[in-house]
Amino acid sequence: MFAIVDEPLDVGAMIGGAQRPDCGAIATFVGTTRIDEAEGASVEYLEYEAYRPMADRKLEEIGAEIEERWDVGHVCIVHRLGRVDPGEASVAIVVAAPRRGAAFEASRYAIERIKQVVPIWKREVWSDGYVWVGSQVGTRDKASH
Amino acid sequence: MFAIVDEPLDVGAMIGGAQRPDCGAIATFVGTTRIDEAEGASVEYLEYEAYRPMADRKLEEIGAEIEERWDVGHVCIVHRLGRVDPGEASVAIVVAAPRRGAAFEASRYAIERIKQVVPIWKREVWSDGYVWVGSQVGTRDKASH
Amino acid sequence: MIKVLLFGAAADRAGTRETEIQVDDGVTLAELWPLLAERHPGLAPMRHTLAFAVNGEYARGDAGVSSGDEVAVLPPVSGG
Amino acid sequence: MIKVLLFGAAADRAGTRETEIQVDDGVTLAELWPLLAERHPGLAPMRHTLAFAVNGEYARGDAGVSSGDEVAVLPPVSGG
Repeated sequence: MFAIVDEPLDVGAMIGGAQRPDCGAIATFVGTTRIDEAEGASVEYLEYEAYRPMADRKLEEIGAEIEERWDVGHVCIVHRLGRVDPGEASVAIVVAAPRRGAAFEASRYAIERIKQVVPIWKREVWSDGYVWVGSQVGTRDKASH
Repeated sequence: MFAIVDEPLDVGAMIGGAQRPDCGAIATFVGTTRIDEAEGASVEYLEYEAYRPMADRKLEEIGAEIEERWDVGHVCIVHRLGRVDPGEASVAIVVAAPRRGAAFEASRYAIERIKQVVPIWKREVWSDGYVWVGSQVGTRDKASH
Repeated sequence: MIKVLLFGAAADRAGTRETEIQVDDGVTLAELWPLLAERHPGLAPMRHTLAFAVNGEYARGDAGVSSGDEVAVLPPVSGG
Repeated sequence: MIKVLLFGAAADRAGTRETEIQVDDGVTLAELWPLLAERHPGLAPMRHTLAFAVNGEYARGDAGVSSGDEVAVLPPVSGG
């Protein structure tokens, strides 16, 4: 239910695995690589790395936090590492719950927590260099802003 | 992008169709048949009917409302009619947006609006009779509550 | 002649999904209702829960209907 | 001997993903830092942005580390 993988994500299969007769709602969030553009340059792909197994454990902790806070039947979070091309999914969160309010809130909570506590980092590889997101460290001129 | 169908929903394909290089987030909501239980009886399946083509048009209007209110790249809503068994999907909403806040808000808005304005009705078929949800009309003793 | 479509619980209580009513042109939905409720008495207790559409768009009781129009009797929607 | 792992921008600025530092038992993370920054001067300007983990759990500067521990240098996370 919580995994860090090197392959493309199969979100359809994750949703299939969340369909349960005791739940009426499945909220899903998928983060995808967006081509950002600035001053004639653009993002060509993202590259993710993780500190494992701490990252795996933090995903599980987020799952436990969700089960404490909301009435949910199923939580599945998968994060991809390595190169993720434009439009491809880097993270997928699937929450099934008896009622939709809990499913929506929990899926949103999951992505916000991932961005706070899970030791995963992404590098934007631009046409004119790269930048580590959040650190502004890299080889682009703009990275030193 | 907006459809009312008689077959099972392929949510994976809907999400695949929403992956775009100008969007970084896809929020999805799937409504599924939940087995409710009360006084020794339980829901066996749901059955949906629609007033078409008004229902198709209302789905499209919800899509237009979303595009007015949020910065989104893709909105797809599919509702199934007929019998929907426990765990199966009756409705799927997929919203891709450059940023996740808009995707989450718009997908939530879509399901709330569907429940307000789209002329679709569901009948819960219980082990001891049926009830039209929202009207409390049916053949169950509890339906007259 | 006005075509009247009934859905969900309304079709259930009326015992039919479709009927036709002869009216004078310019009659309102509010004026149409008693004719329908008289023909299908099971509908009468649902009145306060129902919405109506004329030619596929929600309409209020003061909306006029004319021969050839399609009126839909809509119980509280419950999609999703 | 303490194993130090570096990630993301920190690995980039240090020019390595892993190093080892000899310390006295009971030294704190805050005391470990100057040794690391001296060895990898590119890290120094990142100090205020970094978090640390000891044996896979977030730890503050006053956390003690001992021989055999694994310290991770964590730039602001950016998953998702």
